[in-house]
Amino acid sequence: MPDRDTYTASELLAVMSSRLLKDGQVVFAGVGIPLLAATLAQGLHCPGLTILFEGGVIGPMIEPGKLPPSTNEQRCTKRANMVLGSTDVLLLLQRGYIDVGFMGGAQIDRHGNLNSSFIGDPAKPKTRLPGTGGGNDISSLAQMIVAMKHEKRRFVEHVDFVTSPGFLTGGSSRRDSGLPSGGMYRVVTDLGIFGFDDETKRMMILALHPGVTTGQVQENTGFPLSADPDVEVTARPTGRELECLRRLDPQRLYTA
Amino acid sequence: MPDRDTYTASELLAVMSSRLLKDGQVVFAGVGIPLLAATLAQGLHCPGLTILFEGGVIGPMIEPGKLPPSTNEQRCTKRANMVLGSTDVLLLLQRGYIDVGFMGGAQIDRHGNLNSSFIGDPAKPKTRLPGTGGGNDISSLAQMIVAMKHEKRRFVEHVDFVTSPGFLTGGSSRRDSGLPSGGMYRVVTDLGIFGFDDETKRMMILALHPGVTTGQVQENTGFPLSADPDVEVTARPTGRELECLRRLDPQRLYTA
Amino acid sequence: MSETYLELRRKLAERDRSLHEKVMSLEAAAGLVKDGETVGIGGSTLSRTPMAMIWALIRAGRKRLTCARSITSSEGDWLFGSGACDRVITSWFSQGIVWGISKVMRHHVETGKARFDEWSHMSVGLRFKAGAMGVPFLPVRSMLGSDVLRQRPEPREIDCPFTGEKLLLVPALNPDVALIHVQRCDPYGNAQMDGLPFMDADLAMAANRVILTTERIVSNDQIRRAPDHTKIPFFAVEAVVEVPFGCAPHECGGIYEPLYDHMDYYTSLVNKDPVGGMKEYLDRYVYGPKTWVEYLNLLGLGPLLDAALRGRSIANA
Amino acid sequence: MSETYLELRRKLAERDRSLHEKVMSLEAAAGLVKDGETVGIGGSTLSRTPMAMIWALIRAGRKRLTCARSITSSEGDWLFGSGACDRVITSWFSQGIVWGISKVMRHHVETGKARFDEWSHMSVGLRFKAGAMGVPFLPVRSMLGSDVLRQRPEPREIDCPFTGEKLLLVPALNPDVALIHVQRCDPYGNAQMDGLPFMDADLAMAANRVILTTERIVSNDQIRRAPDHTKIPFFAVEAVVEVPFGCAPHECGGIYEPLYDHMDYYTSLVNKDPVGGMKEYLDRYVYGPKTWVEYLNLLGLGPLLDAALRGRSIANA
Repeated sequence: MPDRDTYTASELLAVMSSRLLKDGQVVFAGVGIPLLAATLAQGLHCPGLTILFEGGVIGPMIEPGKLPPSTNEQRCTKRANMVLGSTDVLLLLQRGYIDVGFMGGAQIDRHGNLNSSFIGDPAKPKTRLPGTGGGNDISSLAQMIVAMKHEKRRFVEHVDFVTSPGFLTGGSSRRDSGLPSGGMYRVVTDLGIFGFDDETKRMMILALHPGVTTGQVQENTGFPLSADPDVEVTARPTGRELECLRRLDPQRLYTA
Repeated sequence: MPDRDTYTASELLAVMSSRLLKDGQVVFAGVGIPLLAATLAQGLHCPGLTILFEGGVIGPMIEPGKLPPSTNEQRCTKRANMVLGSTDVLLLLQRGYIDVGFMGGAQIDRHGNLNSSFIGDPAKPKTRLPGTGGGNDISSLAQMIVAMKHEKRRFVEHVDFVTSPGFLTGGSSRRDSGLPSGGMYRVVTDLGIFGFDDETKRMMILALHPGVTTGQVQENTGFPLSADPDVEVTARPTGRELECLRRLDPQRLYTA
Repeated sequence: MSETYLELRRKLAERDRSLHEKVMSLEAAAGLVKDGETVGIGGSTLSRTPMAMIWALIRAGRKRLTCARSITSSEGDWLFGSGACDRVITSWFSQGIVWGISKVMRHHVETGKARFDEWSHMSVGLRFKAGAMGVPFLPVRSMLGSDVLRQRPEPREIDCPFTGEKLLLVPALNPDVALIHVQRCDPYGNAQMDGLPFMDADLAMAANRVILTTERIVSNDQIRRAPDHTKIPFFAVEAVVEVPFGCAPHECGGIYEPLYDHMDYYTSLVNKDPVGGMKEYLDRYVYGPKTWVEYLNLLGLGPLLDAALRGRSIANA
Repeated sequence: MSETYLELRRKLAERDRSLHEKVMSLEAAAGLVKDGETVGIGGSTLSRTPMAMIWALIRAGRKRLTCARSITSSEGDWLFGSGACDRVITSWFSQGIVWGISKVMRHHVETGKARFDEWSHMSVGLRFKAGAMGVPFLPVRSMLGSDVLRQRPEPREIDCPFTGEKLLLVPALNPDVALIHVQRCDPYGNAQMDGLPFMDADLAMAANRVILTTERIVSNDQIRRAPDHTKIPFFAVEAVVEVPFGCAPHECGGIYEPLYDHMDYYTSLVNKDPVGGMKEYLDRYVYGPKTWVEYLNLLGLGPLLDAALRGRSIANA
């Protein structure tokens, strides 16, 4: 039996993200926590959830213990409903077939913009990161859920570089830039669940995980966060959720 | 043994057109005389000729006596090298993979424009014809060979409607319209072979079939044709050519 | 004016896109098409024409449809002649090259009873492709300079912002519904096609919903054994109808060739008298039989088996 | 300024596009790529990477190549580290998610030794697609508003002439040569791929010529039995090289998975010391062995058979 009282931060992330998915949705998922969370949701409350991969896969069957190392390898195609070109699968986002884009993030700012390209000045970068991959396309064209560790250096006022657009500079700036659809829907961290103000498009606390305080969240965030006075508290991961999750990733590749 | 001394006008068209094709060329062919001529050329002097069909076929094997009724049926795909989408096969023309577009024509004018859409005023047509099909695309994007019967009502000063562009109003008008490549290369009729003046882009006589006079051609043409004083005379169809052609179309579906 | 784009997305967003069974009868599927809608038709000329579905739409009394197809054959006669459709968007419209000009098409277009919007073949394809890609247009290098372009108010000529050269932009075409016939699909609508693919994959993704007819329904398990052969994903599909010989008297690649004798009979009947002949044909073959199988019976078992023999012989060559 | 288009067409027009055999050695094929050319690389991340061909290009001493690929993995390290390539056009560059950031990429980009032009994944694909279609650009709705776009001088923002909405136009990318690895092709270059197709068909048609490597050469007769599975036509192809395990240590769908242990060893070696470690690897694995089979021998028969076992188990599931 799994230990129901203790769980890792990654396990918490996976469980909390999985609960945001609804049955019948079509979800464009990255590997790691997003794929785990989507597969978990499929096994528990969303039997009719469809997963898509950037490599060009619709509706694969994820085998417990054999998680794909990236979305571009054949392991992702196992018993899928359809395999198609990687430009074509991204065009499904542009056409509007996808309900949710679901990815991890390295650095996010108060308007939900993500950076995976540069640390420091892009003209003379301290660190050149791997870049956008499909991230820019997904976040430009779909409602987004982002799952990431909550650390002050990751939650910054302004990202060094907007790789994947959230709400840009807030307000209507996203729409004005030519992105009329999609946008950041939820950010899930090991401390809580975050949304964005309808008008200002600034990040705000929607819910805190059990035992976490607003102060603790603010301490770990590089910009001021507003919170409703009656902010919700999430229900702790259930034994069934943890059990199912640990069956999917027995070697704890993504949930250590 | 076939009768080498008599042949139909269609047989003459097929043989004369086939001689214009060169080994190694990639030819986009319509059904009827173009397909017969291309297959004949393959069998005789162009073993390395590749035929493409508008339906989405590259390099099929045409079975004698089983000519396809259109380029959009499965009979066209028999033992082909590749079958692809009909937009995609036309895009090969746009990309520049095709040496020759080869079609029949119902009405042509002095600048090589073809009409297969309307007889009379398009706003109130006497006859609504079937339309362009791939003709407009092919003639916009490739060097063209057109095979057709030589009649005064088919060879007109100006076509009622430019369905498939030749040199439009002559001179540089084709290029100026946004069609920098391709253009009418040869018109083959039962009277002779015709080309277009480099500057004016007006049709002119390049060669006459055996026994045909310049006057006879002019009589059957609705606009003045220039001819070189030493216009060539084509060699009559050989027994081998006719034999091969009659094997391809034993029921004379296209060569009656 | 991104309303159009948001409106397109909204139409997909409100559909149930989960993996669920959607097998139904021809009649039920015909009920999913509304009068006045734009209908994209799969296949081309005599190939993979969704004839059974069109037959059912006519019987259901659909009116004022706009139909878009790469190349329009005798199904276009049926649609004009029955009054189900009063506008066709296509590059070519006649029963087939071997039968000459369609007098049914001529009668309706020349008398102004119906419209025939002519585009180049590639432009029809690129309009579907733009629709499938979720963009408002695609650039093309044909139609320029011709009267085909001069007749069309929709496209725009531009000077390329990169090269300065003249280009044509053709607008996306997103039909309300696409009718597509395939060799096989599963009950969810994952469709696999053999042979000539025509424009069907683009048409399916461009349309707001797809009605699939299929020679046979296979298990989802069979689809998952070769997912790289799936050409239309289930979430684009609204209905699945199993209709053997669903393209007759046209062909379905690898399974049967056209019923040429019936096509000869049909074209001579309607081209002799595009009004009376058409009525006679529709009464006898479309309104007369109570089921598609009864229609097939009128075509005759012998001709159907002969068409099947010819179809298989090509695939097995 | 349609010179560009005419120039593109001229390059295809002057090639021998007849159906002829073009089987040659890796070394001969490497001789077809010239210093300074733009090279499109097929596959994505660890999948269907034309590793043997890249290995041969490095051994042949190619310089100043610009390489374009959807997602760049360890083959990008090889190309930067060997000095064969000084510019990459891609959406993502690292050995793979599980190994973190490539220190070889970082070393070359941060010191200015090489360029990494970042585009969105879909934009790379649409640039190949525009190239394949023979148009100067395609419209897209991503990259807008982001710093990815701000870093790129090539695209153009426009107001859509149909809808007024803001759109991005990305320019066509027509590589001088494309390197593509497939499961099978015939001696003429008719190529059939299984599983994930990535952007390879568009890349092939966009490029001025294609060098195919293949797990096995099959007869033209076999190709003609299933022409609807052919994804690249022979007339786009300049060279065919038969190289079993031609993607190792990456994977080839349905035949073998990646050699993960070798990838672990490789990344730890080069990321510890992106200069010395890279040199050590190149000396040992690229310059050392005299043939691709000798290279495979260094990877080890056991790991290759294990990778093959894993690859087949997925396809047979």
